[in-house]
Amino acid sequence: MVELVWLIPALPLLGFFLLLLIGHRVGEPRSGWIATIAAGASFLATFVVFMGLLGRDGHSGDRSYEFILFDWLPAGSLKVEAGFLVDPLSITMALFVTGVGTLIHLYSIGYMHGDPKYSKFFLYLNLFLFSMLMLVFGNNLVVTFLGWEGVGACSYFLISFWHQRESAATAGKKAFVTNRVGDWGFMIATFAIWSALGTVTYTEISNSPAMSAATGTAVSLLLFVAAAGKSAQLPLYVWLPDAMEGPTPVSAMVHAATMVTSGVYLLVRMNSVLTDDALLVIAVVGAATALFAALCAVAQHDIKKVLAYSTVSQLGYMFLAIGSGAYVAAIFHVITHAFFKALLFLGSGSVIHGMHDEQDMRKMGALRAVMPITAGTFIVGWLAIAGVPPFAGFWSKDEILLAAWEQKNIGPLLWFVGLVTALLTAYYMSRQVILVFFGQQKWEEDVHPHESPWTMTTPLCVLAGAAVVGGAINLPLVKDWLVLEHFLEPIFHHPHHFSSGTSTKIALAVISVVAGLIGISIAILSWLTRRIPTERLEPEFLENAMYVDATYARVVGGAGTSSFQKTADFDAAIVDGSVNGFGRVIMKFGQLIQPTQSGYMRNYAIGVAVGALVIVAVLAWGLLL
Amino acid sequence: MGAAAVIELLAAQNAVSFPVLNALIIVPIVGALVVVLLPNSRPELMRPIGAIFASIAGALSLYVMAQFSVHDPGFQFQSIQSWIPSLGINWHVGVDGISLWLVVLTGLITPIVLVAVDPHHDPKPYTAWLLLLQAGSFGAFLALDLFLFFVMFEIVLVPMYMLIGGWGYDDRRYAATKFFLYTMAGSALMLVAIVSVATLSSGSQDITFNVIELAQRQALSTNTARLCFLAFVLAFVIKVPVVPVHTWLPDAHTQAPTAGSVVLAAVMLKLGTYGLLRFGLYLFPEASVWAAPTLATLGVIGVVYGAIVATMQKDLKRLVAYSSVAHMGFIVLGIFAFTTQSLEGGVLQMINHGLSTGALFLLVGMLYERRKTRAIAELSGIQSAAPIFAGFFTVAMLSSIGIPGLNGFVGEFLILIGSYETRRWWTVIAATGVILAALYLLWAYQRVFHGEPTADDEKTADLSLKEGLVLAPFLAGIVFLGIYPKPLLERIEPAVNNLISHLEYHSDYVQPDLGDPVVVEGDHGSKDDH
Amino acid sequence: MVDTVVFIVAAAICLTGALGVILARNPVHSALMLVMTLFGIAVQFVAQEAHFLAAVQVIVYAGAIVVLFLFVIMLLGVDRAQNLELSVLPVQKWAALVFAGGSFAVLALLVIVVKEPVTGAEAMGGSATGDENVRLLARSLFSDYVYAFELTSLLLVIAVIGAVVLARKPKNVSDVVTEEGSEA
Amino acid sequence: MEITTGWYLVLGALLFVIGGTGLLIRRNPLVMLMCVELMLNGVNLSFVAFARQLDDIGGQTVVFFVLVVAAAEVVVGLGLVVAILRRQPGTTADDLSALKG
Repeated sequence: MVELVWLIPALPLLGFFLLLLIGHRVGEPRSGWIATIAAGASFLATFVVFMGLLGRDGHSGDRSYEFILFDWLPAGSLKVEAGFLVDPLSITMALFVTGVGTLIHLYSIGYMHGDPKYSKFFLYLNLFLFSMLMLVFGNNLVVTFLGWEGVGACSYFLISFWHQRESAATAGKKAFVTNRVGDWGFMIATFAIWSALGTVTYTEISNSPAMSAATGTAVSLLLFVAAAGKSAQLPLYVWLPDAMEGPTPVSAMVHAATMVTSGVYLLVRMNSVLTDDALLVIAVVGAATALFAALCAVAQHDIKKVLAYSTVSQLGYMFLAIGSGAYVAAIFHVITHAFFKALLFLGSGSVIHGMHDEQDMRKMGALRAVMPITAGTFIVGWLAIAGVPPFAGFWSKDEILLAAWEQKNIGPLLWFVGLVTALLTAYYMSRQVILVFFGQQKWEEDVHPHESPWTMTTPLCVLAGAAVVGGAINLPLVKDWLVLEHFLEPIFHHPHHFSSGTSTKIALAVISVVAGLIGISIAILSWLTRRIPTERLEPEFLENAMYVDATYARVVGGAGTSSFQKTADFDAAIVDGSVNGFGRVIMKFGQLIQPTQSGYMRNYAIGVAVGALVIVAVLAWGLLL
Repeated sequence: MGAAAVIELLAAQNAVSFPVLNALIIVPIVGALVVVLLPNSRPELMRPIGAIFASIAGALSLYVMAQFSVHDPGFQFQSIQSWIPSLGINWHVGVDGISLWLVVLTGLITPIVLVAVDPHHDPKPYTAWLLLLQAGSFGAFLALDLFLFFVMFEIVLVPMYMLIGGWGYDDRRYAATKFFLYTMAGSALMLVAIVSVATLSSGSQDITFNVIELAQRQALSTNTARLCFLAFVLAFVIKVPVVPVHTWLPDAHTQAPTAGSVVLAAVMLKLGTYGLLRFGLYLFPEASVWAAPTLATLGVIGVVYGAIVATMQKDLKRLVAYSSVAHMGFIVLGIFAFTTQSLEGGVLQMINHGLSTGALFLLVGMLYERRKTRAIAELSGIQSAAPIFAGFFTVAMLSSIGIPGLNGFVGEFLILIGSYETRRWWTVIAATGVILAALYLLWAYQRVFHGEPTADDEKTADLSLKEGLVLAPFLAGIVFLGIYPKPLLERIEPAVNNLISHLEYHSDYVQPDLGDPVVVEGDHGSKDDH
Repeated sequence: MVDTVVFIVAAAICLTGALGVILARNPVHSALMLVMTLFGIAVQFVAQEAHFLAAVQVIVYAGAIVVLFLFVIMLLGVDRAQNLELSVLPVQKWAALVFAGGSFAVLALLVIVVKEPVTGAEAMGGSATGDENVRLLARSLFSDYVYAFELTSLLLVIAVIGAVVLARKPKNVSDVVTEEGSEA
Repeated sequence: MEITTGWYLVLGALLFVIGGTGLLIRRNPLVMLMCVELMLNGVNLSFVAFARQLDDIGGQTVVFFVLVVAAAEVVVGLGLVVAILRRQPGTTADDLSALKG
C-alpha cells in the first residue's frame, strides 16, 4: 500500500488544477468543497500509506520506502530524481499536515464566505498543501527544496491575498524575501553536501561517511540558516508577525501548524550530518528565540499578533530540542503544537469572524456567553499551550525541558530559559483568554458577535479533542508508551536517550507545572481581578517587539535603499556615463577638426595635391638615398 | 584528417540527405524577399505571410530536434559548400547539443512575436527585418566556419538596429545607435582575431576557417592564443552583456519595440554566451582556463550588480532588462566553472532565460499597449483589474526568481551546484542573487499589481484570448522545462562532456570527480557498520 | 639635330599653350590655347614614334573634346572675360604656388638624378620600336587588354547615358550638346 | 644636344604642374576641366617616353585607355557643368560648397 504515496501530493495538485480550470465557474461554496475533498482524500491516502508502513517490520530498516517517479535533473554524475521517501518521519509529518490541513480547508469554507476571490483562496490552499507534501515526502534535498520554495511562494500568495491593503502586500513580499535568505543557506548546504558526499538523496546521505568537522559544521549551520528563515528564528523571524495580514485560516495552517515547522523537519531529516558545535548554536538560538518571542507576546494587543509571537516562541522550543539532540521531542512538539496552535488560530479566526473583523483584544471581552463553542475550544487550546497536564502541550514541552536540562555544555541554563518561557507563555495566553472571553464586555453596541457556522466549529471541536489527548502518542516514564519515539527511531543516526532518573524527571515536570500555574495566576490577578496594575505589564518596549523589526526597517529603508540607489546612480553616471563620455569625446574631436571641411572643392584639391606631393617627396627621398 | 577530406566526406553525405540546416537559414530570407515584393496596398498580408515563413523555419528546427541523435557529441547535419576556396572559407554549418536548443528557440520565438506584436506602422519592413533577424540568428548558431560566423554575427545587428530605430519608443535613435556602435566596437577586434587565428594556425597546412579543424590544430603560441581569445571575448562579453560593458542593453531593451525586446533577450544575448562556449572554450582551451577566474568574477559581479541596479529602476522594462544582466551573469559563471553540471546548466539557462524574460517582455509590452506607460510609479493594482494577466505575469516572474518546478530554477541550480566544486566562493556570492531576484521582482510586482487600482488602472483590460494563446507556449515551456528538463539535458550532455575533455586535453585543467564522495579517514558514522 | 629642334619648338608650343590655358581670362581663349598644347604633344608623340597615338591625339582631343568645350561655352554664353583675381580663398594662391614649385622640383630632380630604369620590370606588351607601331598597339589591345578594351566601351555608354540624364532639361527631353558629345 | 627621355619627362612634369596649378587657382569649372586635360596629357607624354625607352608597347596602350577615360570624364563633367550653370548662371567652383562640414 505504500506504493500509493504519489497519490498523497497528487490529490491536492489535482484539486489545484480543477480549481484553476473551473473554480471560477463553480463559485461559492462548491470550489471550497472541491478543495476540501481533495485535502481529505489526501489525508485518507496518507492514512492508507501509514497503515501499509505499519504493516512492515520496524527494525530491519524495512520501513523506508523510496518511490521514484522520473529523473528530474540528470547532469553528469549528479542524479536528482523526482522521488518520494516514505519512512516514519515523513509519514508522521504527512499525517498531521493533511489532517490539520483538511480541517482548515473545511473551516475556510465558512470563514471565507462572501470573499470575491473565494475560489482563488482554495486554489492557493491546495497548491500549498501539495508543496508541503512534496517538502515532506521528497527523497532528496532538491525535491524538498521544491516543496520548500513552493510553500514559500504559496505563503506569499496567501499573505498578500488581500493585496489591495498595502500592509498585506508588503507583508507577503517581506515573508518571501526573508525566506529567501534562508533558501540561500539551503542551496549552499545542498551544494556542499553534494560536493562532499556526492549525493543529495537522504538515504544515501545518512549512509555516507561523516564529512570533515569543518564541512560538517558549515553544512549544519547553513541548514540552520535555512530552517531559521522558514521557521522564523532569530534573526530572521521578522516576517512571521507581519504574516498575520493573511486570512486567519492561512495563519493557522501555513504560519502555525505546517509550513513554519518545515525547518524543524529539515534538521531532523538531516540529523546525520549535524555536528555537536552546530547543535550548540541551534540550541542557544532556539532558546533565545523562545524567550524573546514570549516577551514580545506579553504586550501585544492584536489577538493574532499574540499567537504569532507565541508561534515563534514555540518554534524556538523545537529548535532547543533539536539542539539538545532530542529530535523526537522536537517532532512531538511539532505535532502537539500543530493541534493546539491551529486550534487557537482558528478560534481567534472565529472570534474575528464573529466580531466582524475586529482584531484588537481591548475591544472584546466576555465573549464566552455569545460564542460558547469557540470559547470552550479556545480554553482547551490555552490549557494545552500553558502546559497544564494532561493536555497535549504539557507532555511535549516537558520532554523538551528535560532534554535541555541534559544538554552537555550549558544544560541548566537552557532549561532555565525554557522554564521562564513556559511561565511567560502561560501568562500571556491566560491574559489573552481573559481579555477575549472573560471580564467585561468592551465591544461597541452596534457590533453583534455571533457563533460561527458548523463548518467552522467542527474543525475547532476536532482539534480541541486532539489537543486534549494528543500527548498520548508519546507518554514518558513507561517505556512502551513512547509510541512516537519507537516509531521514529529508525531514522536517527544517533538515537537519543534520556539519562536522568525518574525522580529528576518528575521533579522537573513538577517545577514546570508550577511555573505554568504561576504564570496563569499572575494573569488572573492582573487582568481578571485587577489586583495587579496592568499598565506596567505592557511596556512599550515589548509592545514594539524590542524594536528589532523597526531597526531592520530603518536599515533596509535607509542605508540599504540608499546604497542600492547609489549603485544604480553609479551605473547611470559612471558606467554608462563613461560610455556616453567616450562618445562625447569623439564628437568634440570631430567638432574640433570640422572647419577643415570648408566645402570648397579647391581646398580639398589642394589637400590632395599637397598630400600626393609629400608622398612622392618621401619616396623620392628614399630613392635618392 | 585534413579539411579537404572532411569536405569530401560531407559532400558524399550531402548527396543523399536533405540539407536541412541550409534550408533553415534560407527559408526566412526567402520569406523576407517575398514580403518585400508584396504590394504595399495590402499591409494586412505582411505579418501573416511573414509568420508563415517563420513558422516553416520553426517547423524545420523542430525537425532537426526530432532527428537529432541523442548521444552523439559531435556536429550533426553538417553541410559544407565551398565559398572562397583560395582562403579556405566554406559555407559550413552543423548543429550539436549546445546549439540545438538555441536553434529551436530561435525557430519558435520569431513566429510567435510576429503573430503577437502589432508594429502599428510599416508592417512590410518590420516583417522583413524580423525574418532576416531569424535567418541571421540561425546562421550564427549553426556556423562552423569562423568567417561565416562573423558574417552572421554582424548581419543580425542590422535588423535589430532597424527594429529599434524604426519601431521603438521615444529615445529609440539614441538607443539604436548605442546598441549598434557598442556591439560593432566589440566585434571589430574579433575580426582581427579571426584572421589571425586562421592564418597563424595554418603553418605548413592549408589556411582554413573551419572551427573544428582549428580547434584540433591548437597551433598558436600561448600568448598569441590568449590575445586572440581576449579579442573574441571582448565581442562576446559585450553581447552577453557582462558588467561593466552592459549599459547598451537597458537602453536597447527599453526603447526597442516589444518584438525587438523579446528577440533581443531570447536570442541575441545568447549569441554572446554561445560564442563564449563555441569560440572561447573550444578554440582557446588554454586561454579559457587562464582567464576563467576573471571572467567568472565578472559573471558574479553581473549577478549581484545587475540585481541591485534592477531594484532601483523606475521603468518596468528597464527593470526586466537589468534582470537579464543578472541572469546572464549566472550563465557566464557556469561557463567558466568548467564542470559538466555548470556548463549544462549554462546552456539550459540560455533557453530558460529566453522563455522567462521573453514572456516578461511580452507581458510588459502588452501592459504598455493598454496603459501607454511603463513607469512603475504610474501603475497600481493591476491584479484587481486584470487577474489573468497578473497570473501569467506571476508565473513568468516566479520562473525568473527561480522557484523550483519552473524552468529558471533548473538552470540556476545546475550552474551553482556545478560551480561550487571549482569556484566555491564565487558560487556562495552568486547564490545571493536569488535573494535579490526575489527582492526586485516582488517589489516591482507589489507596486504594479498590488494595491488599490486608480481609475485608469481599473480600466485595464484583462488578457484577450489571442494574447493568452501567444503566451501559452512560453508558459508551457516554463513549466515543462521546470519539471522535466531531461530531454534537453541528455542532448546537451554529450556535447558538453566533449567540450570539457577537449579542455582537459589542451590545458592543465582537470575536472574534479564530483560523483565520488571525499572520504575522511577514521571518522565514519555508526550507520556504516551494518 | 633635327630631333633637338623639333623637341624645343614643340615643347615651346606646349608650354605656351599650357600657360595660356590657365592664364587666359576668357574661357574661349583657354580652349584655343588647349588646342595648341595638344598639337605640340602630338608632335612629341610623332618624335617618339607613337604615330597612332599622335593621330588619335589630334582627332579625338583637338577635334572632339575641345570642340565639345567650345560648344558648351557657346551654349551657356559664358564666353565673357572673367575676373582673373585668382582666388577668393586667401591661402589658396600661395598653397598652389608652393605645390607648383615643389612638384616641379621633385619631379625634375628625379628625372635628373635617376639614370637607370625606375622599376626594372620586364616588358610585357612587346617591343615598341619598329615601323609597325599600329599593328603592335592593336595586338596589345586586342589580346592582353581585350577585357579592359571592352570595358571602355561600357564606360563610354555609361558616360553617354549619364551625360544625357545630367544635361537634359526637365521640359526639353533632348539636349543637342550632350548628344554630340557622346559621339566623341 | 641629344634629346634623352629625361627631357620628355621634364616637359611632362611641367605640363602636369601647370595643369595642377591651374586647377587650384581657377574658379571657372570649364577651365578647371581643361586643366585636368593638361595634367592627363603631361602624364601621357611620360608614358610614351617610357614606352620608347623601355621598348614596351604597354606604355602606349595605357595612353590609349587614358584617352578614352578622359573623353568619358569630359562628357560627364561637361554634363554636370551644363546642369549647374543652367540653374545658376555664372556659378564658380567656390559657390558649390553645400557639403561644408
